[in-house]
Amino acid sequence: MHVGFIFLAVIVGSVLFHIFTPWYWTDIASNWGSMDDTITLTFWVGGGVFVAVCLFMVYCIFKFSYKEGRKAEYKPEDKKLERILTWATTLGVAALLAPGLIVWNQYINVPKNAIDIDVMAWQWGWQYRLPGEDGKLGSTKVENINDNNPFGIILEDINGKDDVLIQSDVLHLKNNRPVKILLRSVDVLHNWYVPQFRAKMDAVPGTITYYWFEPNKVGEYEVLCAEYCGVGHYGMRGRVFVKSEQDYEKWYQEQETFSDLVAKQEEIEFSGTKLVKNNLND
Amino acid sequence: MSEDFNDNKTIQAQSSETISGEGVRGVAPDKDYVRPAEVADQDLYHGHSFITKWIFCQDAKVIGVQYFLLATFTGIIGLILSWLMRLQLGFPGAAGFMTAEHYYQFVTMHGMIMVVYFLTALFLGGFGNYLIPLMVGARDMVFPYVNMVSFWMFFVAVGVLLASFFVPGGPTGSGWTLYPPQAILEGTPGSGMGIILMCVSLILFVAGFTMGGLNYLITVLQARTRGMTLMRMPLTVWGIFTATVLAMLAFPALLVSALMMTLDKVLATSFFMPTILKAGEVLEYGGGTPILFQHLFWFFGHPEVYIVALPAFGIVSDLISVHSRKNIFGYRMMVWAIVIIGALSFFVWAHHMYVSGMHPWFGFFFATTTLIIAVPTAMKVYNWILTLWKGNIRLNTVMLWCLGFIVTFVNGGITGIFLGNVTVDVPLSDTYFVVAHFHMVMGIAPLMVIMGAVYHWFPLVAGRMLSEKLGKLHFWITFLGAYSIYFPMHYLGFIGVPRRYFEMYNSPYITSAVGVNEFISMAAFLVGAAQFILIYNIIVSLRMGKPAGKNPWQANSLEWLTPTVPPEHGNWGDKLPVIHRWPYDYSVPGAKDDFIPQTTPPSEVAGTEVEKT
Amino acid sequence: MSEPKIEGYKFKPGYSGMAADTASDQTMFKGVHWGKAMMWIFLLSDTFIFSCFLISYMKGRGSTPEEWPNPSEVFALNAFGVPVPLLLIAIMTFVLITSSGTMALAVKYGYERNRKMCGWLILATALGGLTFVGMQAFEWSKLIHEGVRPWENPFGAPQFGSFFFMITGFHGTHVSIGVIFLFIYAYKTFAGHYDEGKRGWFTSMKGDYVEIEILGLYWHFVDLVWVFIFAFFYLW
Amino acid sequence: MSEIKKEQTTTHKIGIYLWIWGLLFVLSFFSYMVDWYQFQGLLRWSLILLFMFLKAGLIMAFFMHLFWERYALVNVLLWPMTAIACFVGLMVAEGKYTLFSRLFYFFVGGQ
Repeated sequence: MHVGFIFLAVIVGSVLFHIFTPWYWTDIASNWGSMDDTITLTFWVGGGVFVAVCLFMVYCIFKFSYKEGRKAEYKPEDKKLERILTWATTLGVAALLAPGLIVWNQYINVPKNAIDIDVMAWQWGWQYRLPGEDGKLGSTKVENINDNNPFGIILEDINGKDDVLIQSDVLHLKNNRPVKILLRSVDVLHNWYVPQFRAKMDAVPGTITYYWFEPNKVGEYEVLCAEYCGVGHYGMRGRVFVKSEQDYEKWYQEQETFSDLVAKQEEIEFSGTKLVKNNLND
Repeated sequence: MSEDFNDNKTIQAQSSETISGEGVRGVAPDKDYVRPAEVADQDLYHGHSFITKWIFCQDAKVIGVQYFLLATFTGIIGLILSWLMRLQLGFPGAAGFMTAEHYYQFVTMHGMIMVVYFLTALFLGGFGNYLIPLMVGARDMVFPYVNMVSFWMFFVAVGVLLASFFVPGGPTGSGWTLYPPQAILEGTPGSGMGIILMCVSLILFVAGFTMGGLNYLITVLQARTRGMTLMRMPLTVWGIFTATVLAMLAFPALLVSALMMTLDKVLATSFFMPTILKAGEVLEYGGGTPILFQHLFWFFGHPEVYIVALPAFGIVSDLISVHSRKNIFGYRMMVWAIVIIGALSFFVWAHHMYVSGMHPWFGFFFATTTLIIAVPTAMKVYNWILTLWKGNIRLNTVMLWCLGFIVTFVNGGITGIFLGNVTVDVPLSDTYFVVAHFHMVMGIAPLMVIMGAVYHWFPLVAGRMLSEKLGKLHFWITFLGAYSIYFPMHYLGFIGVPRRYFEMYNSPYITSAVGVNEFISMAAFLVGAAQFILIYNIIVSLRMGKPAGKNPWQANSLEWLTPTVPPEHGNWGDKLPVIHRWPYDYSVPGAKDDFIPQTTPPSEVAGTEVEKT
Repeated sequence: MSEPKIEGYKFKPGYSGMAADTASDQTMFKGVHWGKAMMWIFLLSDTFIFSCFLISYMKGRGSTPEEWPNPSEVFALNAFGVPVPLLLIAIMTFVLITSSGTMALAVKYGYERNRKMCGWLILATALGGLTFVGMQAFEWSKLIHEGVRPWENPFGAPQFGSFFFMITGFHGTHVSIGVIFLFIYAYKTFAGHYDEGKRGWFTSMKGDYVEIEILGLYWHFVDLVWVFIFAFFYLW
Repeated sequence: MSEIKKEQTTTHKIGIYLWIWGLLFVLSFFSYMVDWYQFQGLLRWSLILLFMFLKAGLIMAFFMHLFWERYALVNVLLWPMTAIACFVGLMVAEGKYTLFSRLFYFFVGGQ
């Protein structure tokens, strides 16, 4: 008998743990509430099935444990019961699948007004690039990356001239404005993941991947790398500030564009050569 | 040499040669009639020396035990690695030698060992070899020599795998998925010799396994005894058989991806390697696609999950049936479910890759196929618990493991629905939710079955019973411990704790999980230690266990009906058994005992109301 | 081969026959030798290996933005001063098909227990295979001479060389293994091992002409794979 | 080793092998001609695939005796090919998608 009670305790314990757990989702800060909803739905249906199946099992333990001389029922099949169970399961599964597919459709179709953000990952860090006035990002090439051109922007591309470069792992986002995260990696797989935004996607070297979300809560969030990328994986963090429109614009204006960078570097180079020349003259 | 063979044994006597099954006019058709044998009896090579009898042995039963022991040995290494990992996660810095490199190497080797070298080898190589010939009524596997080579290939593969611990740079630390590019680039531990040896070891394993797999398949398809139809095979055989089919068709993808990765590493080809900038320099690679590797790997990887799960399904069905003295409910549906799950497993692989940056539309396809698999799987669960219903359940150690399996499997199966459904997967993938899910469903649940199977079949292999007392202790510590490891772990995933973090406590919202991690680690140490109870139990029982005698569980299936226990080489003495019924005739109304072995002809149990044969 | 006679078993044709065979006891493939069934399943597994290679090639080629070399130019051969596209490949194809034909006949004569004829045909097959391997070696050395390497090539996408060497190399390995076995089997045939049922060296299984059919299956499979490689690698 | 009890003596007439042999030569010649005349586009693809499957089919059906085997064996061998077909189909789509995103983002600069 104690066997049944222990199993019962395990099931009741699981349910209680779920109800009283202090460890649960972080507060959502993006438009993907629908993801949480699908999870909740799956929890109700799945959790219900788990509890029902296990309770049935416990009942069987109590009711049908071994008695000398008692004979078990002999019933190889029950077509009707099996059919009912199959259809009920199919229905339940379809009910879980349908919302999933609908939300996925939203996930892969980016709204028109989304701001493109180039998230560049390497072992082990992040940096970001925002489009300039023209709203377009310039195209890039891994081979072009060097100290003077940290993003590998193709120089001939006019779209790239006014791109805003953020050479740090801190990104600022405008509240209530969708962003399309364009993920780029220069070495191995990475994944730009902010738990509060729910969404994620791998950055794959050799191609560009994307996803989108709309931050809707002002605040500071931590970026985690969610795809194993070597020994430094666990330390590959970043930060995101979601700001109101005013604050965001203020920050945005302060940032350096690609042409600024190029100009500055030319200046340094120029003065550098001058310096060398002066030294030679001495 | 000729006395080594039982040459040209005459075709066995027929149970009734005169009256055909068709029935002659005026004479009642003989219900006991079974068609004569199609093929001559197998002639076997009997070893005489110690070496041919116990080391390079061609007896499938010995090979099965060899597989079992070697797989258990590697499994213990995997267990120790998991202890070290949990030590770091629960109590960071407690082990001074633990660097991030070591941690990732341990994670990788733990995963690879447990999935491939422990579970796959144990279920198919161990249980498959031992049970298939016995359960289908064959004298041995059809190609005993090839079967022997299979084990020794596995032995070499394990050797190469373990050798990678001792090469410069250590074993690979790229995660058991071995994703390129990082698997072969600096910045990942063991990206030199480690990864090469890993690939070589996998290739050897696949080659060796193919040899064994061919044996299992042909034995089931072509070497069954008289009267043994496919629909009279125990579900254990069905599970192992289908899993072997999957292995034969899925391992090629692993072989190809391992080979291509080795070439990428050794010859600097660019199958999986795009242009890469490392430490300010562009490497010599260019133009490859890392996602191709992921597709190949998971085309193997997903069937691999079922390679582990299906034998467990099959074995647990038999154990539940025997120990609740009741036929398995819905046998036909169980068989079809196994076959359908096996077939579908080739169409779902990319549900491991929803957030990998593959073609976005694939999400629709793979979510749908994945959730379709949930239906036959759920049917199996229903049938297990319906088998308990109105049974006469012996709550012995074997049954406890089965009940533990049901709880953990249902739990893990349902979290599988979370992860298979594409949208739900997005926030949860690459977090501890995934870790908890797959450990529950393909770690703990199959392990429960393995333990149950050990307690169930030990009397057959050794001729002595295992201690029930120790068995129950072992079960409760393992079950409650393992459940309390993995159940709370799901909630770490909800918080958003990513997998494969060496250390994670400086994030503000993760700090709340420190307590959970300590608790999980403590439980992990306890559960790991509890496994040594089994080893102790086996060693003691081998010498001092209660003699089992023939058929201690009153089971129907053929493996208990050999003339000698433990069965000898050739299994069946002079005469192969003849099968008259399915293996689940328990508690048949009108029968004297509550079980009717498969070899009992209908005339001996006249007056019973047998529904299915 | 058409239905063997099995005592007490009635063969049915077509799909009802399939259902009956599957539902019957003892064997599912009625009258099929264990070794032959094993070879078939092995070839099925091998098909998946080659499929994975070809799929990888397809995906790799399909997703490289660099220009893929034109195979009919790369594999052209100068005959009498005129570059003929795919000349060597065409000859290799014909050689392999020829050897496949001789193998098929060898199997036929094997079943007719025509030891001499069978042996000579196996030998002819082996020589065909050897020629094929030789020509492949020639092709490899020609390409290597022109600067094609697994990691680069002068004509365009580096993956061209990688896939070429890997896939033809893997196929060539299959052919070479086949040739070795063909020579062994030719010897065993001439020595009469299959007529007298002599036991094998390692497996200690009794010899039987069915082994020639099993080897034949393997050899035809190698030919079959070449058909696909020819279509996808050289003609694409 | 299991020997089939009844000796199989039924073999096929030599004519059928020679016929298939000849056909294989002809088909190989045809597929070579596809390249020789440099057909392009859909025509090239359909011809290549047609000749390829015809040749593969003939080898399997007659040289490997599948035509004479019972359906149980034939079906066991052919059904797994659906998994391959699915894999091929999806990888064609994936290859195109990868190429598209590479061209789109790296060359066109369409962001």
